[in-house]
Amino acid sequence: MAILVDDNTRLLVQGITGREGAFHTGRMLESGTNVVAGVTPGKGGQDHDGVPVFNTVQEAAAETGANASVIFVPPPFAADAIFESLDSGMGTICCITEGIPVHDMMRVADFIGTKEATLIGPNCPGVLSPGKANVSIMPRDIFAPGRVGVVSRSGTLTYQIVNELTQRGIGQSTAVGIGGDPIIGTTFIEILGKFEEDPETECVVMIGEIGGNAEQLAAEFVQKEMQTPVVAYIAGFTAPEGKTMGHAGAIVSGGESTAEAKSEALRGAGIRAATNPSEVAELVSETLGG
Amino acid sequence: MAILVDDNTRLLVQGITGREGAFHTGRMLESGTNVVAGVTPGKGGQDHDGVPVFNTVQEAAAETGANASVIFVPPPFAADAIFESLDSGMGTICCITEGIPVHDMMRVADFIGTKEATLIGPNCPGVLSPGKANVSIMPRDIFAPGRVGVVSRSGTLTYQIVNELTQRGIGQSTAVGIGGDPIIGTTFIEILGKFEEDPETECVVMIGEIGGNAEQLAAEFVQKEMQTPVVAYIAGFTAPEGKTMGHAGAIVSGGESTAEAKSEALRGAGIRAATNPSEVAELVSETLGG
Amino acid sequence: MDLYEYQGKELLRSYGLETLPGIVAGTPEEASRAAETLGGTVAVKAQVLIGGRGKAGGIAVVHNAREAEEAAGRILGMDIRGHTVRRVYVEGGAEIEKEYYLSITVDRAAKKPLILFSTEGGVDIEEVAETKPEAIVRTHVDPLLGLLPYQVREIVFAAGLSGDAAKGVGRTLNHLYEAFEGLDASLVEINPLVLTKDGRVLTLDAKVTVDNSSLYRHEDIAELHDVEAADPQEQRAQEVGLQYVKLDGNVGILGNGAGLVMSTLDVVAQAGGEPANFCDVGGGADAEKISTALDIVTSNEQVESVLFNIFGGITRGDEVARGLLSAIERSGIELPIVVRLDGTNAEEGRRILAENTPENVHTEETMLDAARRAVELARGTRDSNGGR
Amino acid sequence: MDLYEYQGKELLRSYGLETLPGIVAGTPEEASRAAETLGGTVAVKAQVLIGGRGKAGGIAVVHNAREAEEAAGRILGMDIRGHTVRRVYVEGGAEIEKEYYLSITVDRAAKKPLILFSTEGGVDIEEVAETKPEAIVRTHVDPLLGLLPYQVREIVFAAGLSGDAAKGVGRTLNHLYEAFEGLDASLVEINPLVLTKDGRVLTLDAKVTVDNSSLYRHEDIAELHDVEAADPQEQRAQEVGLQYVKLDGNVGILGNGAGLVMSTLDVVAQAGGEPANFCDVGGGADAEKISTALDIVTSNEQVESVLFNIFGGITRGDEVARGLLSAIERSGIELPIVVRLDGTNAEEGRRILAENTPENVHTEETMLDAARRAVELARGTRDSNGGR
Repeated sequence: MAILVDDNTRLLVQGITGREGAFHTGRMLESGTNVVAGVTPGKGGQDHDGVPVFNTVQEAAAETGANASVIFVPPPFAADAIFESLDSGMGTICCITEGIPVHDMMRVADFIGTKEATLIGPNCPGVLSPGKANVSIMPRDIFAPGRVGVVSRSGTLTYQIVNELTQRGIGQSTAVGIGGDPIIGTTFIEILGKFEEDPETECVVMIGEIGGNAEQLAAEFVQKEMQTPVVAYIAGFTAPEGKTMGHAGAIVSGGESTAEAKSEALRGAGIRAATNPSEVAELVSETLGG
Repeated sequence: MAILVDDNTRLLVQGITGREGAFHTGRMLESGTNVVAGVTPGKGGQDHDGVPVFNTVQEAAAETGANASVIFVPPPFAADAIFESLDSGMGTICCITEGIPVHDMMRVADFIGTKEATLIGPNCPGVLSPGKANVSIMPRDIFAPGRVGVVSRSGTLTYQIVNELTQRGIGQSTAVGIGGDPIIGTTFIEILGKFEEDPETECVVMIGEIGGNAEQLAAEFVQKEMQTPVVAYIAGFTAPEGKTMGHAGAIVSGGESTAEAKSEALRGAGIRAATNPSEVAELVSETLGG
Repeated sequence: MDLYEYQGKELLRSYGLETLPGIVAGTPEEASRAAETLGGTVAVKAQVLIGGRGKAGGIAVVHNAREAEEAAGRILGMDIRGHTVRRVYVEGGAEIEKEYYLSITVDRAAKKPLILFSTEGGVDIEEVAETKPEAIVRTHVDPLLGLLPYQVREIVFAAGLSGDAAKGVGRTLNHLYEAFEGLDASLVEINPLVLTKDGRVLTLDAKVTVDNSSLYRHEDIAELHDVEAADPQEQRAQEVGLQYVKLDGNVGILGNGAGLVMSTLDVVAQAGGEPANFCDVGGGADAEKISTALDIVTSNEQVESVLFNIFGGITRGDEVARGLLSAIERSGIELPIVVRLDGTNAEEGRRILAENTPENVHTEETMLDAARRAVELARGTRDSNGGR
Repeated sequence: MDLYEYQGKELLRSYGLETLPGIVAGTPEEASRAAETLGGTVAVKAQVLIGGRGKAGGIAVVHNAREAEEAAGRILGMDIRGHTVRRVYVEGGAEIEKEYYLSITVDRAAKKPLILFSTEGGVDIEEVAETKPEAIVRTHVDPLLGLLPYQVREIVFAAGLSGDAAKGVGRTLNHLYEAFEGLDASLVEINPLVLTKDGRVLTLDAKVTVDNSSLYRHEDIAELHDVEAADPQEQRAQEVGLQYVKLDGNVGILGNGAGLVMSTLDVVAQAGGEPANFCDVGGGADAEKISTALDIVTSNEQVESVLFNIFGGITRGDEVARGLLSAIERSGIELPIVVRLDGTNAEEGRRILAENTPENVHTEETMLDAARRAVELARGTRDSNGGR
């Protein structure tokens, strides 16, 4: 097993003929992902890397039975693309697009609250279940199938940590990049809950950063609801207050959003928190070994 | 037992100091209904017939533990009043107000789809569970406690039929006036479903009229999902096409919305349909007797 | 509230929909001047609040001012399915490549706006729905989200449009949805929406119905209400807050509550009678209102008996009885009136009626008996009046 | 994107919020003229994109043009927490009865707009939140429904307002929510919102932050971007699409991905060093971009060593290595540079680096080792430079 995407995923790529969409579709196909359809309005009838292209998600879903989508369309059209995927019943929607207006995302988040679907992102690297499905822009070479779930707000930092895990011979069940924007479809808690229910996942790595209080809420959830051990890492201890550190969401705006406050909450909830990426792999190794 | 309102109902009246609200609050109190609070913005702190008045539903709910509301505010403010009740967690909301714009109600209906609450109306007489709670403008004298559920799109026609039932010694578990507007919070199906689950209700009377296809959908539901016998009556056989017959919702606009089409659907689903109000009581009597 | 084509088009234009230039005319001379102003081939179209004007000869395509004057002379004053033509709309011409159908209505079951689009335009859409349902694209709009770009694409692609047609129809869809919302419409219908040979997408006919309940926030539209178009009695009823609809029978009917009155009509029909009207007096026992209602119902010359069916709910039966007696006295009606009074305090009410009733007023205890009596009395009136 | 007070107020006025009359001035003379135009007592307020100007002496209340000129002369050019004052806002006076606090922000956890209102205005709201949390009314808005009338009533009644205050604050709330939505703001804050002795509710200070991601649909606001206000290097970084933030340490840091760079800063700090900056070069191994990034990082005179931490993800490690070498060569930097390259094709990348690296470039295999080395080298640079 795995979470969100696996052997049963029939993937649809929104924006398949764009530069990013085309490139990553190739990589997802190389990873053995079952990419069944692409959508680019006005390019219906073409095909891309052998994947049929449709004008609308509705049509693509009806023709191919797609059940998950990944979105590469530009920011002004991305919220609409999410609504389109929701309307056609996609169960997992990964929105890679960076730079979607926060007001657009508040509308999406409000609407999605009434639906069964899971939106990952936006501004995220996607979801990858090694050996099963790659619905992401993550480099599959650093992954290995295994029993550690990874959930992260950050891209390259995830690669860094996954790489350290793999180099130690520790494989992953699923890695989920939830994205660094202020408003994201799915936060730590929902993903932790899914890992908790996944019999294959024996340990979860949670990678947080400054900004917001998602890590605190996650700590509470781990303490109350989870049996599966969690190892955490928080980046941004040296970030100065009030400065944007790349991720729009990572603004230290209040006492709760500092790395110190987050680490404290994690430790208070009995979660092992590493002080650097290498230590994450060590702690996971210990956890699995013990 | 009963449905929607009963001995546990703690009722809040929105618009309690208005002409209609004040009058019917008195009547509901006389029926023994537990009216715990009233709301009229700007009149907080007063009391009405011994019922404390608050400025907001939020405050009223916090102070009195109200769990149901009935709305008498004028049409331009009624949709807002419904949202206010929803936001403060009212479980049953009866909107008596007539003349709410249909676009307002589409917004309400869209939003309420995501909530647990049940909205009855608007433009409806309300809900009455004889001997338990009267959350309505219906004349309680014609009701008697018993085992027949009544659900209707029409006001006085309901009184006519309830009266005939009571005169024959047949009491009612709950009578629900769902309202005659084009967009209503709750349609036949939801109420039929509640009656089906109510062990006290042994027979249901469904009173329909021309317009829309709610009766057809109800017929399908009765056939598929209900064990409890249903007796139906449809008004409007002599209504000419394209003319408004009082209820904004009762416009015969397509083949499905005629009384003939509705009766046919009911009979097709094996439901006994009376041809006049007196016959309803006769059929119920037969049903209960058999 | 239904709007005339020319009114609907003016409103839709303010939301960005494109139409042909047009001028309203109330006389043949005005029509002539309008045709001259517009130039070239023009259409002279009857303005009535009912469909089917084309078949009834209410539309003429003419080539100059003289012909326009002639056509207007013929069309003005025409009766189209009970509606008198008092204005024509003189509209410029266009070279038409293709006709579409487009509407937005309120879907009661889904509780959402429903868009219908078809490339089979300019014809009866209900016929298309029956014979070629796949030619109609149906799309529900979430009222809180509004019409989203992907939905416009779905409609346009599903209908197989491309190029100018796709762009123009897409733009029209967005504008029409804004109009539907902004006008609080219960229906906006464009049939046909046309693609011209030079690639424009134009609203050639427009039916706009605005939700009556919303008129308080659309004063400009409320002012468009055409009092002359309605039946004079229906108009009078509306003014005093009565719901009155004239029908073709001879039994006048009054009652309280739309459902009860509809049921009364049905019961009269079952008793072999023919209802002359629908009249809902609403709640309360206001003698004034009942009196006006009786006036309106009996002003219909076909009425031969009146059935007054009241279920006293909140209002007590005794009060209703007194109000009723006072109203009958005031209106001085001699036609037979059957009163059936039931509900709260009905016995007391019936006693009052029995003690004070004029000769032409009869009371019955049940709806069925009252209906039968009214039907009998209508026959009796006819018999005693001979061949009136 | 943060806006100056005067810009924010102008935008808020277009949404119906009421303010006092005011004029922007860039020189003492302009301030003098502004004070004369406005007449009476005026406030001369420093325009800076940071809070705390009052405590820093950036606001003066003066009684005539001469005093305004003097005050502006003092305030213009002032440094307020690293921001140079280049404009003042000269604003008319009002007799204040009461000060409130009002803001709308994006609540990340709730994923909804959050309104904060307090009758404890004109002071530090974070202090109020700590010492007197019950004095702040918090209300979430459903973004699809917008701010509803009942919510405005809830806020106004919960704050205990009545009369002019209730009406004025209610109106302000509605307008401010429209502004928050219409401007795609991530924050609109009025502190204080004041009730004047004559019963008006006025916006006395305004902080408006517009979501950068939405600027493509707000060209007018994007044009307000004050390039002069930013650090010149941060500005240059922004132009080429780099994320650069200057800090106070001596170890220059570059990396790909915000999370990885933040983590690198932390690891450097743990190794006893002090990061001189945050610099995210983003994806790809574009030599041009890396070269610019190196330029920017090393243009900071405090920098004594550079740590380049790359995790080759999609981009292969060998390509990154080549890009990096080319960039180092081009920028001709002599400071010690520690390169740590990992991820896809990292070994090949490290081999390329090892074969072609100039003397001042050192490679390390792990993040931790690289951080330690960079910290050591920074100390070494300082030692060899003596007391620079």
